[in-house]
Order: sequence, then structure tokens, then C-alpha cells
Amino acid sequence: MKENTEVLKTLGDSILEYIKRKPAVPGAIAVTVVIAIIIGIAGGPAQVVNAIVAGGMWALLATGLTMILGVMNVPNFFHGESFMVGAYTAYFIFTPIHLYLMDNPNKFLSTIAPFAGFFAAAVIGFILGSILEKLVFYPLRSKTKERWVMNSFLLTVGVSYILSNGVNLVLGPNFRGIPRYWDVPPIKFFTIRLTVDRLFAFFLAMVVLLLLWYFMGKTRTGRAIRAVSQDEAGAAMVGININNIHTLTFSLGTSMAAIAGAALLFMFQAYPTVGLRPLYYAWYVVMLVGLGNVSAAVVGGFIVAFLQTATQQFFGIEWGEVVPTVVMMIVLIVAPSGIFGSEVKGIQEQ
Amino acid sequence: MIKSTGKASTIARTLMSRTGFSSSGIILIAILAVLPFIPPFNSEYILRWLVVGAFMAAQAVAFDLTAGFINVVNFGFAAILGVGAYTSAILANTGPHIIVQPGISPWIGIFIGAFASAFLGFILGFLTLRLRGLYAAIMAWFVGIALLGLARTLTPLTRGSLGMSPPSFFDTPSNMPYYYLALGMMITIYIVTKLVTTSHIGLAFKALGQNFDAARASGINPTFYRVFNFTLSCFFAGLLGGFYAHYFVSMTPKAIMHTSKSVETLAIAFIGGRGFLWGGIVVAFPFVFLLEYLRSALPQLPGIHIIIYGVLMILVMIYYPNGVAGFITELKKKLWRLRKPEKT
Amino acid sequence: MRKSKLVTFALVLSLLLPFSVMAGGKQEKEGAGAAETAEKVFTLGILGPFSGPSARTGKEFRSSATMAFEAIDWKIGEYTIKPVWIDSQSDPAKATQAYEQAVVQDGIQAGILNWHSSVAVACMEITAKYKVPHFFGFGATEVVNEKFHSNPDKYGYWMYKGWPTPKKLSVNYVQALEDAIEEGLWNPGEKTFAIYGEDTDWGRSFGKGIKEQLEKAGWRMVAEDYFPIEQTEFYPLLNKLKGINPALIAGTSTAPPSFSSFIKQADEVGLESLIVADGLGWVGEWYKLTGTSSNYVIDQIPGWATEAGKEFAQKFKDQFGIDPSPSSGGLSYDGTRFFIAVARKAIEEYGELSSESIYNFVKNFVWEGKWSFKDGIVMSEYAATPETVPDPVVGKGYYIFPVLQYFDGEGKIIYPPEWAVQKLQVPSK
Amino acid sequence: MLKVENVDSGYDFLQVLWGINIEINRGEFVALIGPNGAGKTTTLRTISGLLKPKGGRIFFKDELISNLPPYEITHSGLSYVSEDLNLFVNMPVYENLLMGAYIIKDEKKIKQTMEYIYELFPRLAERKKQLAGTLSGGERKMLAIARGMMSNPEMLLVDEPSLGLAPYLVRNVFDALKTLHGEGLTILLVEQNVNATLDITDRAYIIEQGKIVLSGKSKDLARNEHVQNVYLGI
Repeated sequence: MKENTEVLKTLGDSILEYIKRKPAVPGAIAVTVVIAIIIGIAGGPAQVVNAIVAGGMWALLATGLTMILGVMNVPNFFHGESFMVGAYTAYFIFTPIHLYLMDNPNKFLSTIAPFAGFFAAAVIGFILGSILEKLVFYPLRSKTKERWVMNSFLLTVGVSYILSNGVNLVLGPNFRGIPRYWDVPPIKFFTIRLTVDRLFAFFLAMVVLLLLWYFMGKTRTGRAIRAVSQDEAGAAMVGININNIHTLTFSLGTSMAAIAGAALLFMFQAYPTVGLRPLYYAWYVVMLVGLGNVSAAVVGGFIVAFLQTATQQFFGIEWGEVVPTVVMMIVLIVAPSGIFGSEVKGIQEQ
Repeated sequence: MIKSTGKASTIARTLMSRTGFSSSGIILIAILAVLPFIPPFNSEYILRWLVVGAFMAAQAVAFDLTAGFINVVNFGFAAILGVGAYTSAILANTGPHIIVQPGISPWIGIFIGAFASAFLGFILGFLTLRLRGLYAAIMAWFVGIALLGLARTLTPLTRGSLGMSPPSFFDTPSNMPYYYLALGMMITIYIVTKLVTTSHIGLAFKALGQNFDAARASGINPTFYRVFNFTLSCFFAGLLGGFYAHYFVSMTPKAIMHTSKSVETLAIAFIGGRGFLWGGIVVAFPFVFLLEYLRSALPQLPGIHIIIYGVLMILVMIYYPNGVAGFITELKKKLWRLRKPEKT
Repeated sequence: MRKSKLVTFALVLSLLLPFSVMAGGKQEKEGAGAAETAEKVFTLGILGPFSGPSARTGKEFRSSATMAFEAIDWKIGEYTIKPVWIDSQSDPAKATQAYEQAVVQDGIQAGILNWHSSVAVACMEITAKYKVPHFFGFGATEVVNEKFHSNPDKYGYWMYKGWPTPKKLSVNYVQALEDAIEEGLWNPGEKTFAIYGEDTDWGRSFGKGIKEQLEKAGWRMVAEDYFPIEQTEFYPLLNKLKGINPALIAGTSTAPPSFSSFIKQADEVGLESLIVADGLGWVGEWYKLTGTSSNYVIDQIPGWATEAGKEFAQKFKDQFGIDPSPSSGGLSYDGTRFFIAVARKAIEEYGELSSESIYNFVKNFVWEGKWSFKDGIVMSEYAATPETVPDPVVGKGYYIFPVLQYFDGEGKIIYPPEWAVQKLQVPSK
Repeated sequence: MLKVENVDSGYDFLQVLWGINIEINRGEFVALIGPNGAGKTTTLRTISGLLKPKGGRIFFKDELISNLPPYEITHSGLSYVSEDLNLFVNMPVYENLLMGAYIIKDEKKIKQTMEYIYELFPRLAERKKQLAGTLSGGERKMLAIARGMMSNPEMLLVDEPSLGLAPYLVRNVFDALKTLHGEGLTILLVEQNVNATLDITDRAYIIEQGKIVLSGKSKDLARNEHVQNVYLGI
């Protein structure tokens, strides 16, 4: 009994300590909760659930982005194109299976068919990430480290252009979409209706994030990634092959964006410029919570989702980009390194 | 007599060097000035490419003032250019589809537009004041997205994505007057930029760009220089925006204010060589020609020119961060070294 | 260092090379052009959204125009038709640049087709500037008509729209709904409605038109939202609408990804309102995107009225591998053939095929109602009168879209009554 | 064991080292001494692979290592404790140690080494779960040395462990190094605290302006006139 109170007390102390160190954090969370309540009153609980489901996806996207940023100091502009590649991959894997199933119904196969798409997207995203890292960022890194952040940023801009226009060239500008992954009636819950697709997209995001958390915290390689992000020279000194870790990180980040693209295919569809909005969202999150702060990106995903839902509820859908951007600008002015604090070294360079 | 010509040439040379023109620069300008009379450049469609070339070159110079000197990549450049374009276009409007019909001449509107852009640049300078490198770039990007969103949303003024058709500068289908207008703007912007950057202000820019803290410690007031830089660069952007509005006479927020437009300018400025100013000019013309040629020669490969943009940009960034201008400068130095022994 | 210098050198070379190649190449082309004039070439611009959010429609345009010209072996009289494909990218500014380039660079003598109204409005400036007659340019909204009438001598080069103003068609929805209420098929309770639509001339014009007509019939508007053309996430908007719960929501979009997402997500959030989705069926494969969520949705779409139409649809599918929709593939096929017929008549009348002869024929004959195209596969007759110009004549026997309701991907006509195969059905709540 | 042959090294355009020769045998405790900016840290960074030599060769256990990336040099049994420590500040102490053992895959062995390290540095055992960034200066030095030891190296390069430490902490650190040497570890120590260094090391090299100017037994050097004048202030 006594032990319990003591544990509680230390917990309380550490929370207080944290709040003292970063007063913006509880403020941001409090504001989000207030927004959530207002949305709930004005738009009903379904609107809140919407925001939560969307938040899961932005969290997944932003985590990939912030990981690449934290470990490699590469501010990735083609994260949206990774999303696009994932969407296309899922489409091309899922559609033939789907067509086959239309003629030969098979309950088991139709339950697992979407997974083939997700898995393929993850793998293709991973491969794409490693190829690009070796082809573009490795040469730059071995050339010069001067102005690294800015130069690598511009490289990702170039890659983004090549990818989206390359896909346009090869596959054409056509939209490729699916009606839905699982053709079952939506789940009803009070006034809330959620399709299995959306629910699963959220679920998938959470599982991937959980796996990532485990991987980063508990495995040797995951620890090596964190070590590289904290001190590159130190990591080299303990015998970590930094180049491999960079490639791995990049591939993981890209793969996560691709998974998001695959999971949201039913909503976004696949076309060459589909990645633009996801890219905006991911950057909103990352700038909001602080560059390279992986765990905070998850929280940030939900904050941004609530902000967007509130914008659409109260301002109208055409203000969807303006209001969140202005909020981000204010955040940047007030807290340049994000509300949770940046964890990136070297980003302060000129 | 000999003495006085010597003096005159010295004065000419100082003037040239002050305004940043070497003899090859003068030759280049002269060639550009007579180009519209030489076949095949005298046909209307090639003239059109030349106009676009001069327009892009001028943009690259204005962009380089921020990117190459104080080292902040202005991702909202196109959006600010768009503000100039929209201001001038709205002021010139006489049609019923926009709620105001001031009907002001484009020749006046273009300057009001430029001042509107300059004002935004002024604000952007303050917004990014405390931010370094990447943060400043992203702030500018967000400002750009917000401006684009506003231009889309304020449909009573801008007609949003429905597009606007502002009046043109000249009442002729010929591109000739536009070419000389664009060329004049390009040269003016270059001279002003060069004068500023070769003065002590330019030194302060460079110092701030290389090491913000050290520059501040040595007594350079970052507020003034940064805000001044942004204001000037955005003023030029607004001016060019006005040109866009009354030359292309059709605009939508997406077609001028999108981030991809900033990136196009960036690509030209950086392939040209950042911090050189003239690099963008040297690159812009062949670039526009290459891209337009590809677009018309390979219509079955849409967007191939943008892919080439991307690949060139990546190659230059990795293997030759000083761009074409840096390459030419180094080549010149080498030639100089080769020539020297002959002289002595 | 050495390697990097080589790379740059190659870069500079590659930059300069096309300069010279182009200068040489273009001259050659000009020479060839001079030789070709002896064979009489007519350069025709074909405008369409070949890339961008409406690329699916663009593909149908391109395919059907190709089919129409292949059928006559690209020859009208002694003229060989040289097509120049002008990509509007669904953006008026990009479209005008492309159009102007086609005029000055490729020297197009006339233009046909187009999809978006905003593109039409912007391109009217170019056709006026260069006096290029443009034919069957869709772009339905009033803004086009207003601009046309503001200065017919100048903007009259945008000669014939091929699609009447949305008001003229949307009135059918209101009529169909009012009829259903009168017959007791539908009891909406309070007559409330919400307007949605893509943020373009088209979307806003449709919204404005049907809003006025509904209000005239005693309905009350409770919400109005226009979204960017590339929007695909509608959950917050639809949830908001669900909260308001109007009896009817009506709107339109020309971008299939956006529209299908809207319909799909409306079903997902459980929106109970009856949905008018004008233009959902305008691309052949809409059902592949929406699935059963399109059940009960009301749309207006021309059918394959004639045997020739059905034949065309089959041939189209065989040749291009996609299902044409009557409203884009079909209408653009008709529009192209309308142009061919006009061109033949112009040669007959004036002895040559040129910008002027086409302009004069349309102005003197088509606009005056003296000549019309009766060989269409979608509509029975494409005509005009001095009152309707630049719109086609609307009504039975002329240009008409029946109102239909979707069930499992199939549209059942519910209006006009003489064509109706079934009555309006309302989902049981 | 370590042989540095005519090595030139430096940063981009600035050459710091000019023809450095160092030879260290197994089990030796050697010091590298010199004034600020003489090139001590540069020497260690070059040996550990963080800097590529511009000329000359480096052998470790008779194998050429000067063309290897730093992580492979670590794998070959050479461990480097840098001046700025390069700790993973957002990781707790035990994770830092685990990272030190990155090249060892045998979990059991890691555990053994860790226990041994905790014995050697009881302070670290107390602060196991504390973030490295929150440790005091002395604790950080110890953690850095401990992390360097976790890979069971055959040779340790230590850069200025006494810098910025209170005297009694310096003694702690030196004691720890002495203990490690006592157990058979080869150590190359860079120090400015010349007196104490010459006291505990076997041999020493004196480096000035990027060149080795003197070398020999530590005891002899302590009596050398030049060393006394310049470094010992006698």
C-alpha cells in the first residue's frame, strides 16, 4: 500500500517536472481536448471518431518522416511520393485478386486479400527507400557534409518531382481506385458508422507504430538507429556501420509512408500527385511537435487531425488548408522547435 | 588623347564591374537584344520561348538574392509572385465577375502589385527572423500554402480556381514588345541586385548567410538585413508577377502560386549556381528551350521535361554544388593561368 | 574533382545541344510544311483534359475523336486533317498557355471539344485574339454565355457549346422530385436541401441553378459547400451534413476520384438524405469506384439511344479497352462528327476549308437555325437558334438528358415520364 | 601491436599531422603529450578511422587499417574514447553500455562484461537507468571509458579524460585506467596533465606542431629538460 502511494508520488513528480520543462505540452493537449469536445458537441461523436481515425494515419506518416529527419537529418519532401508508390502497389496487387474473387467468391481469400496489398506496399516502399538512399543521399553524404540539411532537402525535392512525373509518364494520369477492401457493411455503434476499411486502417497504423516502438526500444538494430540519431561519431566508435543504418532508416521511413498509402487507397485512390496532401499533413505534424521527435509525432498526428476536422466543421471545406497552415505558422513563431521540442542535431546549421 | 580614352575605359570598366557586367556579359545581353531579328528566333513561337526564358531568368536572379546570399530558400516565392500578379490583375479588372472594377492601367497596377508583394516579403522577413535554414524555408513554404489557399478561397476577388483573365499590356498578338519588356526587367533586376550585393549590404548578407551567430556577434543587425533582403527579393517577385498576369492573361492560383513553381525557379537558380546571380540567366534560356523543345518533340512523354529538371538538379547538387556559374568561373581562372606565362 | 568537372561539362553540353538541334530541326520542319501545303493540310486543335484530375474524360475525348477521324481516314474533301492535342490539365491558366502555343507554334486553324467551363472562359480570350473558331467546346455554365453575349463579334469564335447551361437541364431533377412527392412516392418531411460541389465554374453554376429552382418549388437551403477539385476526404463534411440531415443533397463534380469518394463516404457515414449526383455516371467506370454505395443516387445522363450508339460503344471498347460514357465519349464523338459535317458544308459553300469558311458557315447557317446536325448517336438533333446560341436547342427531339436512379450500377430512367422504366424509389430508413 | 607509419592527416584544406610515427606493443600503456593544437586529437581520430589519413599507413595487429571505415576498426579490437565523449545522451546509462557492446553478439558475454564494468565503476551501477545526458562530468567520462570497454577491445585510445574534471575525479579516472592496464589492456592516452600522465604510463611521445619531437620511457621524459621547461613548468 505504502509502496503504491510512493510510486504514484514519483510518477506525479516526474509529470510535474516534465510540465515545468515543457509547459507547451499540456497546453497543446488541453487545447486539443477542448477542440475535441467542441467538435463532439457541434458535430456529434462521429466527428470525433473521424478525427481519431484520421489522426492514426497522420501519426504513421509523420513518424516515418520524423525518423528520417532525426536519424539522417534529411527533411524529406518526397514522403508524399512514397505514399503514392504504396497506393499504386496495393492497387496493382489487390485489383487482380479482387477481380478473380468477383468470379470465384471465396470468403477466406477475400478476407486476407487486402493484406497482400499492404504487405507488398511495405516491401516495395522499403526497396524504393534503400535504392534512393544508395543512389542519391549516399553520394551526397560522401561528397560533402557542408550545408547538409538544406542540400539534402533540395535533393528530396528533385526526387519528388522525378517520382511523381515518372509515374505519370509510365502509368498515365488516370486514377486507379477500389470501391473498398472488405465488402462488408459498416460497423454501427450509436450514431457512429465506420467501415471495416477505415477501422482497419487505424488499427494497422497503431500496429505498425507499436512494432516500431518495440523495434526501436528493444532490439539491437533499433538501438543502433537511435544511437546514430543521437551521436553519429559515437555510433561509429562503438562499431555501428552508419551507412547501413542510414539506408535502413530511410527504407523504414519510406516503407511506413507506403503502408499508409496502401491502407488509405480506398479513400485517396492512386494517381501521380496523390501524395501532396499527405505530405502537407505529415509536415504539419512534424513542425508542430518538433523535428525528429518520434514519440511526439504520434500525439501530433491526432492534434493535426482534430485541427483539420474543426476547420471543416466550422469554416467549411475550402478553408481546409488555410486554417491549419496559419496555426502552424503561429506555432513556428512562438515555439520554433515545436511544442514538444526538437531532437535533431545539426538542424540548426545555417 | 590616349590618356583620356584610357580614363574613359577605366571609368567604363569600373561602371561595368560595379553593375556586375563583364565584357562577356555585355556580349550576352547584346546577343539577347538582337536575337528576335535573327532566324529562327524571329518566329512568334520561339519568341514566346525567349519571353519565358527572360521571365524565368529574372525570377532566378530575384530568388538567388535570398537563397544565395542569406542562405534562406524561399519556398513561398511563387506564392508571393502570385500576390503581385493578383493585385495587379484585380486592379486592372473591369469585368463583372469580380466584385471590384477599379480598371487601373496595368502599367500602374504592376507597381502596386510589386509593393504588395514587397510588403508580404517584409512580413515574411520578420516571420522567419528567429528561424534558421530549414525552419525558415518551411515557414516560407507554409506562408506560400496559406496564400495559395487564400487565393483559392477568396472567390469574389480572385475567382479562385475558376481563373482570371486580366487585360494584356499591349494590344497586339506579337510577342516582340513583351520580349523587350521582360528583357528590360531582367537586366534591371540584375543590376539592382548586383549593386546591392557588391556593396557593404551584400557583405552583411553573406556574413549572415555563412554564420548567423558570428555575424550577429560582430555587430551586423540581422533584423534589418534579413527583412531588407526579403522585401527587395519579394518586390521583384511581385513585379514579375504583374508581368505574368498581363502577358499570359490567364491565371489560377494553382498555375502560378503552387510550390512546384517555386521549385522550378529554385532549380534554375541552383543549376545556374547559387550566389552568382548571373548563373540563373545563363541557364534559364537554354533550359526553357530544352524543355519547350522536349515538350513539343515528345508529346507522347508528358512531363519528361520535369523529370529532366529533377535529374539535372540532383546531379548538380551532388557533384557540382556551385552550378554552371561556378564551373565557368573556375574554367576562366584556369584559362587565365594558362595565358599568364605568355604575357610575362 | 576531375570527375565532377566532367559531369558538369556534360551537363552544359546537354543544355546547349538541343539549342542547336532545335534551330536546325525547326527550319527543316518549316520547309516540310511548305511542301505539305500543296497537299492541303488542315490543322485542328483538339482540346481536352488529357492529364490532371479529369484525365479519364480526356482519354474518352481523345479516343472518340480519333475514331471519328479514322472513319473518314483523316480526310475532309481534299484536306488532310492534322490533329494537335491540347492538354488543358483541367486548369484554365495552363489550358490557355497550351492553346496559345498550339496557335502560334502549330498553327491550328480551328479547335474542337473541351470539358471545363473555366477552361472555356479562359480560352475564349485566345480564340478571340487569334480569330480561331472553336467548336463544340462543352463548358456549360452561364459565364460562357454571358461572355459570348458581351461581345459576340469578339467572343463569337467560341462558336457552339455542345452542352446547355446547367439550369436548362437541372430543372428536370426538380420536376422529377416534385412529381414523386405529388404521387406520394416520397415524403421528405420538411423540404430542406444542401448544395455541394466542386469549386469550379461548373460546380458553382450547377449549385446556383438548382438552388434557385428548388427554392422556387418551396424548398429551403440548409448548407452549401464547395470543395477543391482534388478533394477525396469528405468524412468531416458528410458528418456535418448528417448532423443537419437535409431531405435532399444536390451537387456535382467532374473529377471521378473526388465524386466517387463523396458517394462512397456518404454511404459509409450513413447519410440519410436523397442524393442528386449530377455527372457521377459521366465516366464509364464509375461503378468500379463506388460499388453499391451508389444505390438510390439520382443522376442525369444521356443513354445510347440509337443502334448506332450501341455499336459505337462496343467498337470503342474493342479499340481502346475502356467503356465510353455517353456524356463524354458519346458527345465528343458526336461533336467531332458535327465538326466534320460543318467542314464539308463549309467547303461546299465557300470552296475552301479555312478558319474563315468555318466561321462564316457556322455564323450564317448554324446560328440562324438553317442547318443542323441530325446524325448524332447520343442526341437526335444538334441545332441552334439565334435565341439559344451558343447553347444547343434543348428539349425532346433535340438535346435532352433523362433523369435516372442507380441500382447496382445500372441507371433506371425515372423522368421524363414517357421514357421512365420505373418510379423514384426512396431507401427505407 | 599498433604501428603508425609516416602519417599525414588533417581536415579538408588544413593539414595538421606531418609524418607521424608511433609504435605500441601489446600490453603497453603509452601517453601522447603535447600543447593545444599540436595534433593529439587528430592523431587519435586518424587512428580510429574517423579521419582518413592523407598519407602514410596505419597497422593494427599487423593488418592495414588506415583504409577501413571506423566501425570496422572497432570490430578489429580497437576502441576509442573521444574528448567530447560522444555519448548517447537520450539513452540511459545501461543502454549506452549495451551500445558499447554492439559488435558482440553473445548475450551472455555482454552480461558478464557489464557486470565487470559495474564493479569497476560502481557509480555507473547506481545510475543505471539515468539518462546519460543528465550525468555529471566525471560520471560521463567514466561512462565513456566504460562504453569503450564494453566491446572487449584489445587496445583503448583515450582522449583527455581529465579535461574539466575536479582533481579527485581525475584520480578516479586514472585509477580506472591503471586497473584496466593492469589487466592486460593496451592503452594510448592523450593528456595535457603531463605530470600525472608520465607517472602512470610506460612510455610517451611528445607531439608539437603536428610532428613527434620526442619519445621514450616516461620516467626518462619526466627528467628531460625540454619537457620540464615546457610541460612541467619546472
